[in-house]
Amino acid sequence: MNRTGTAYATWRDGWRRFTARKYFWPAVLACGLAFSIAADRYDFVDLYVQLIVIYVGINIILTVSLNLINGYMGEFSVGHAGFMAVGAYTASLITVHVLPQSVAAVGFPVAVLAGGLAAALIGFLVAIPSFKTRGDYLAIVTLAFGMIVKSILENIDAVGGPRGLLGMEKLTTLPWVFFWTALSVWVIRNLVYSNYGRGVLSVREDEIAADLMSVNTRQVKIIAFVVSSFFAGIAGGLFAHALQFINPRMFDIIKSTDVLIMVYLGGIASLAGSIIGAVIYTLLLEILRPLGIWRMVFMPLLLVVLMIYRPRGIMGLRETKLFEPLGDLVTERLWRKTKKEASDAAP
Amino acid sequence: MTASDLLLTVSGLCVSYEGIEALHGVSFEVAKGEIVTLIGANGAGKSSILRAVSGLVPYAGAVVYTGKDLKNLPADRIVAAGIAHVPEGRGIFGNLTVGENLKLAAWQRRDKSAVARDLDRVFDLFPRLRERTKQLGGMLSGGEQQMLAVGRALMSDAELLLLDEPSMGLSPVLVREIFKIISEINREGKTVLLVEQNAHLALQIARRAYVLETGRIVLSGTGRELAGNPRIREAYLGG
Amino acid sequence: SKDDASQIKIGLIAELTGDIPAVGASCKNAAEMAVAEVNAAGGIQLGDKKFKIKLIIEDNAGKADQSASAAQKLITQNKVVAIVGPNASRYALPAAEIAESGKVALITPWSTAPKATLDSRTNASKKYVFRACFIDPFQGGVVAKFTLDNLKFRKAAVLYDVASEYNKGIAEIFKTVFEQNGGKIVAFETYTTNDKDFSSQLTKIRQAAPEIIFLPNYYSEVPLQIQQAKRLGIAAPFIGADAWGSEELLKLCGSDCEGYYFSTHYAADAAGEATRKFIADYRSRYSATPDDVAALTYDSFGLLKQALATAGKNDRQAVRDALARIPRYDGVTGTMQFREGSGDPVKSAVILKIRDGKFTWFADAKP
Amino acid sequence: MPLLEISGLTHYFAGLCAVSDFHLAVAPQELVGIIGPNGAGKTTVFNLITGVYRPSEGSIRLDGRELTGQSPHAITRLGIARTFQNIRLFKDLTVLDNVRIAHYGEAAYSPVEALLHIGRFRAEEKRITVSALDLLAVFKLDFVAHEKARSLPYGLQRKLEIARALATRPRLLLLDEPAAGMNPNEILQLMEFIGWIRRTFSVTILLIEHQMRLVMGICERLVVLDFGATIAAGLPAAVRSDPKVLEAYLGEEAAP
Amino acid sequence: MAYFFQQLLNALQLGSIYALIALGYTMVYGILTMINFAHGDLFMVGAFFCFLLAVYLKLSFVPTLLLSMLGVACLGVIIERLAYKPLRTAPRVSAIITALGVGLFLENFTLALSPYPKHIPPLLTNVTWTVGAVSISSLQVLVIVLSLGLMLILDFVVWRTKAGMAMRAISWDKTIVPLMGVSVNKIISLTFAIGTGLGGAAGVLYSLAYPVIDPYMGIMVGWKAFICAVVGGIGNVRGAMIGGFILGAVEILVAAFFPSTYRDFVAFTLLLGLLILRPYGILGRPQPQKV
Ligand SMILES: Nc1ncnc2c1ncn2[C@@H]1O[C@H](COP(=O)(O)OP(=O)(O)OP(=O)(O)O)[C@@H](O)[C@H]1O
Ligand SMILES: Nc1ncnc2c1ncn2[C@@H]1O[C@H](COP(=O)(O)OP(=O)(O)OP(=O)(O)O)[C@@H](O)[C@H]1O
Ligand SMILES: [Mg+2]
Ligand SMILES: [Mg+2]
Repeated sequence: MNRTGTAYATWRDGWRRFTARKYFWPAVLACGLAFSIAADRYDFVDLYVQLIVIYVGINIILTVSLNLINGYMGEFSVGHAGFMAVGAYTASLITVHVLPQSVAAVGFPVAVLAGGLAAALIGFLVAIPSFKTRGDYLAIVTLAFGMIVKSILENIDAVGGPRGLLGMEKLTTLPWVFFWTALSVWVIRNLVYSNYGRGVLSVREDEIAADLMSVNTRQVKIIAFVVSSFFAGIAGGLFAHALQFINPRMFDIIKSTDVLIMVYLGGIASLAGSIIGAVIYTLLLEILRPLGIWRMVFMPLLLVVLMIYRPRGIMGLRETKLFEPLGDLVTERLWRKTKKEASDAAP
Repeated sequence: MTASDLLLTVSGLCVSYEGIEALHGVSFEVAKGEIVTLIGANGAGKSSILRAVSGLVPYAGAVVYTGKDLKNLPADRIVAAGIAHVPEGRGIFGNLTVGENLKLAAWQRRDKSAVARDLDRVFDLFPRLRERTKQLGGMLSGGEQQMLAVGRALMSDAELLLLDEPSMGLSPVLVREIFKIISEINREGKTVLLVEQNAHLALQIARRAYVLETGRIVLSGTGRELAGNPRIREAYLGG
Repeated sequence: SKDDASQIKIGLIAELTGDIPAVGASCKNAAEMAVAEVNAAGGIQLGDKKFKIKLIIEDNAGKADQSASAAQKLITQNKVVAIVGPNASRYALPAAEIAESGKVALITPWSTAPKATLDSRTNASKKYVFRACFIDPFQGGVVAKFTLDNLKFRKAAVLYDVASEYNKGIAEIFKTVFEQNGGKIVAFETYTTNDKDFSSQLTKIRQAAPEIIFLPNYYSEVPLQIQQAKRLGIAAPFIGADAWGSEELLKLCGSDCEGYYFSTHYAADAAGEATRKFIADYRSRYSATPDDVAALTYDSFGLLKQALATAGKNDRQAVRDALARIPRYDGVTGTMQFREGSGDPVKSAVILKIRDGKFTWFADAKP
Repeated sequence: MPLLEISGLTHYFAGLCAVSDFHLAVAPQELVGIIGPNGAGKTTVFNLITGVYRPSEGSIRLDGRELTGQSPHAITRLGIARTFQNIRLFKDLTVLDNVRIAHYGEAAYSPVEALLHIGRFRAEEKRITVSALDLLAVFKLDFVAHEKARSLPYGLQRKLEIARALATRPRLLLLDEPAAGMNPNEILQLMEFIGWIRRTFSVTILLIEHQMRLVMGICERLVVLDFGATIAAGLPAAVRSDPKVLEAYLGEEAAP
Repeated sequence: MAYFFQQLLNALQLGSIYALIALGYTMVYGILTMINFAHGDLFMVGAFFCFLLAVYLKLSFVPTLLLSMLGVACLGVIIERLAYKPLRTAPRVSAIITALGVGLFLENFTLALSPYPKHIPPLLTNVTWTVGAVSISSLQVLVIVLSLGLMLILDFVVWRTKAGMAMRAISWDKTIVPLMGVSVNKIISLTFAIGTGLGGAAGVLYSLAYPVIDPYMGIMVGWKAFICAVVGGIGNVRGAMIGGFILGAVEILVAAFFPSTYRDFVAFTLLLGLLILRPYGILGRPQPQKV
């Protein structure tokens, strides 16, 4: 009696906790949005801090979206900056040349969205070689793609060539960054915990077996690449309007490796990991500034030591419960409960 | 069985994977010239024992081979000491040809003519391998791979062979063939520690046997005794 | 705090790591030297008190975003009175945007892209952004006219880095001016930053048989280009721009560059007293000859020093206003004149000739 | 009409003829065994049926529909599922996800609904999860539903593979050496289990196995392959005394 | 016609430089299936060793080459022991990211010591022969001959020696290799020593051909070696060589016959097309995958 009573109580508590979570995320999001709007409007946060927070947000978007390909799908894409460039240039061209200056601020979300869509279209094209090619061969495809994007941009004088594109207003504000960051995390989390997301995982685990278990691997790859590049494009649009200046060199292989480092630092196949990775990396770069040249000696050492002690990154393959869907959590909890009862009942 | 006959002594062996203990203090011994078999259900820990002996997993407890403590010895030194291990799942190098797989197993041997002799012997035992000398290991069928794995163990010229389910996935003729070959090798003086699911045949050729259940040895005796034990008949021989 | 009151804080953003570390290193060296000189003399007289300068150095890692955040940090966290750097236009641009909106004067020593000091939307001059160097269109024109008028060559080839705004900018101006004045560009070839092999482009140039080859590229690349060209049997002479102007070029080039001309900011041998002293001090301090970045950085600090002195107070707006009002400044890189409302100095270029393994003055090119 | 009809199936690997002129018709609800020496080409036949390899020649029909040339997932969706000779689970995923993935083909919501968790998403997810848990319960695997597949003991991994295959709702189930690595007692249990699956899920089964006890005990018909060619076919009793089979596969001592 | 031959010769030189770097890269990459992103930086260290030996010790070409190779090989083995060995059983990407970190460390550490480019004095007298309208330099010949020779040696080691056999076995499954009595640590160290030593050799030859060196010279070259190794077919020594020549040829010939502005665009598009046509590289085959 007593035992079932406790078990029931834990179950009930658990259930309450989960239902309470129904309000947790909306509350967090509402507060975050309110705070970011207030900070933007009344400037009670140092502009430097604001700028860093903007970078953190953009890096979270980049990291989470690359994690979809490199962590969840298990590929090794090294051309993420290319998608970012497509988004950045598309969005900037729209705000600078298409939209009249008076409506640029209003049109900003549309421009960013257009940047994301343009990148997604390119992502679709890059997905096609991935049908036949895997692993390092696909890495070269993405690498070549990144180089091609950079080279094209360098050669179009209409977008400034190597001199870059300017004329954007500083439209990337805290509220917008907050909005897009939250959206990207939410959407990618939704994808991961869906049928298609499980398809993505199965491609990583064993593509042949996945195919034989009815997973349309081509469809899965297209979805993963499109979603990932869409958000990389969004990040590009935000980046361009935060710096008010872009040039092709910003989106070279070094940018791609930065994102890679954030992904693997935080941990593969983990949204929480991506967020942690992006935050830590961006902040460390700023905090360690006083070290001067030695900052760039120290950071890689830190990375190496971390990888040795946590080879899968800080969160590798683990996720905070906060991101898992309620339904799964409830079944899992019920299951643990029965298992515990069974073992309690055993002599 | 005198102490000088003892080849391998395992005592208090404990193995854990990711913090979960799979073997809880296993002790047994193998004497020179014996075939000793370990039987047990899936997941009982048979393979873990072999892995510990050949130094593939860390363990607590002691493994002594011809008076020498094997603990802390890297796996390749254990091979040099005279223990060959045919691992579960065969462990064929798929990108090496059949011939290279066999030659690699003779890595530590210097006597070229003896190696050539052993190679011939392996080909005599498994003519199929001779036909496929140049084929990549990865392209062999399951049975062919199994032959290659046993062949490799012979190439190392070890005194003690650890065989992990050598009959898995083989056709009935080959199963009998493999067991015949094991007896033959044994008659030629090699000692064999055999892990088998085919308990019928294993108990037939084994001098002694141990029964393993969830990481503990629960029964031991001669092959014949255990084959006659009703409990064993029911649990492992299918009535 | 007390510190703040007794010090003038100046920020420096330099490319210490990233793609052009040599530029960052020279910039940092010259800045430290300039500040040390001021402080050794007791500081700058503001009103009735002497203030020492505190230099805050930030590495931008050769990244645009870090240039912006470094600028923002210097403005809001370190509360500097003015900023020097970054050097390359691609890093100076985002930092300049921040300085402009933060209302802090920024002097970029070395960014020659016209856009750096202009408002990107209106193309009017930025209010808070200045530079110590002349701009690409001026220099490209100088070299083109010199080639046509003094050297009397009519057929030229160009080899430049297409991925770098500086090289491309000058190359294009050169082409326009050269063709406008009756010359002919027979080959206009490119490569990408970090390339070390130019054989394909040079073979093409050889095919086009130019009378002279213009290399608006950095001193670290020029020797490779000239040596490879000679190996391919190209006999035409070469001509360059200010990025040649480091004595490293002489070391790297050996005798291969003998007799060639290039345009730059100043001529060490024809220089006045101040310049010679600067070079000597720099040499004794760092046992290296200052390159153009070092000289321009030093001049940027000179400008700031003068502005502070005329402003008479440790105040951002006052410093900016004083800077904007400096009519003329005699720096180590020559005389600069600022036109009303523009951050770009008017200064003359010089043409140097490499003779006996030394840079020697050849001609002045007035704007 | 036979459920599965294979005719003239031939396959070469770089000159090596792994399967030659293979014919087989399987009626609905039948349980047919394929046996033969190692390397005879049995697994290759499975790979050809499921679309892993494209046959060099021949045709494979399911319910009269041609399968050759279709992609594996399309074939699976038409109703053929399999297990693997070397277990191929999604090792780093949970047991539940292993089974849910096999529902991929039947989830009736679009990617957009998945991205935004709207529309049919919730209902479908619930249905799939419940269906997967039900299946696991039927297989008595529900108590490990949230464990990683890699942590299961071998026997349970085999079982999970079968469960995962059944989750695709096949009409034809291909089992490749399900008894490998099991002791005689476990084989007896497996025999019962296969019979039970066949009844419960009313599937047709094609089975590759080397354990004669299992093959003779449950197969209704046998096909014997050797060097890619069919050397005997028919009722188990007849096949087991066929001299060619005795020589190539069972060995002389097995003669009755 | 002479133009074409001259460009072909240019392609051959650049190709053999790439091939030489790709060789060392493939050695580690093919055997340990580990992308050693630090290879380009070890190559840079090789060039700096060359600089130090040639300028401060005033050594001649052969001792400079050998000592640089030795120095870089030692560095490679040390790096392997400290940074990669702990990650042997970890997922492959962990080692890749670690290598990326090691590479960044080497670059920036060298940079912190000296940010300015360095000039390598000519260690060999360079002679240029002119045949018709085609110029050939002795350096070109040296680079081409030396890299071909090294390739042949390497090919022999990997395919014809016992150590090579063990290396290939390790590339398949390193957990089983000790059961053959092979010391995995020794073989891996040997592999690293050879691979990075070749990187050092490439650094020396490269700095003779292009005598201006800087701490970042290895980045792009490292990525290009990666491209060569993959385009040639992973783990294939000859493939890496061919990959190097292809990349060299593509870069040179595209610039020769198209406007050079489009070189990168056309070159990478061609590579992309090549990979789409041959998804496993020129000489590569899909890993035998038995289902
Ligand atoms: N790498 C591993 N990680 C985690 N657990 C493991 C690992 N290898 C084995 N185990 C667990 O250890 C226990 C013993 O495994 P072992 O392989 O020794 O059993 P076995 O008797 O050989 O079984 P089988 O007959 O299936 O081969 C099992 O419960 C198994 O799940
Ligand atoms: N991908 C492949 N490439 C080349 N040869 C192959 C390939 N797959 C199988 N083979 C060869 O084809 C033949 C048949 O192989 P298959 O796997 O079908 O045999 P099997 O009958 O299943 O044998 P077993 O009972 O041992 O599993 C074998 O000789 C094998 O070596
Ligand atoms: Mg086992
Ligand atoms: Mg098979």
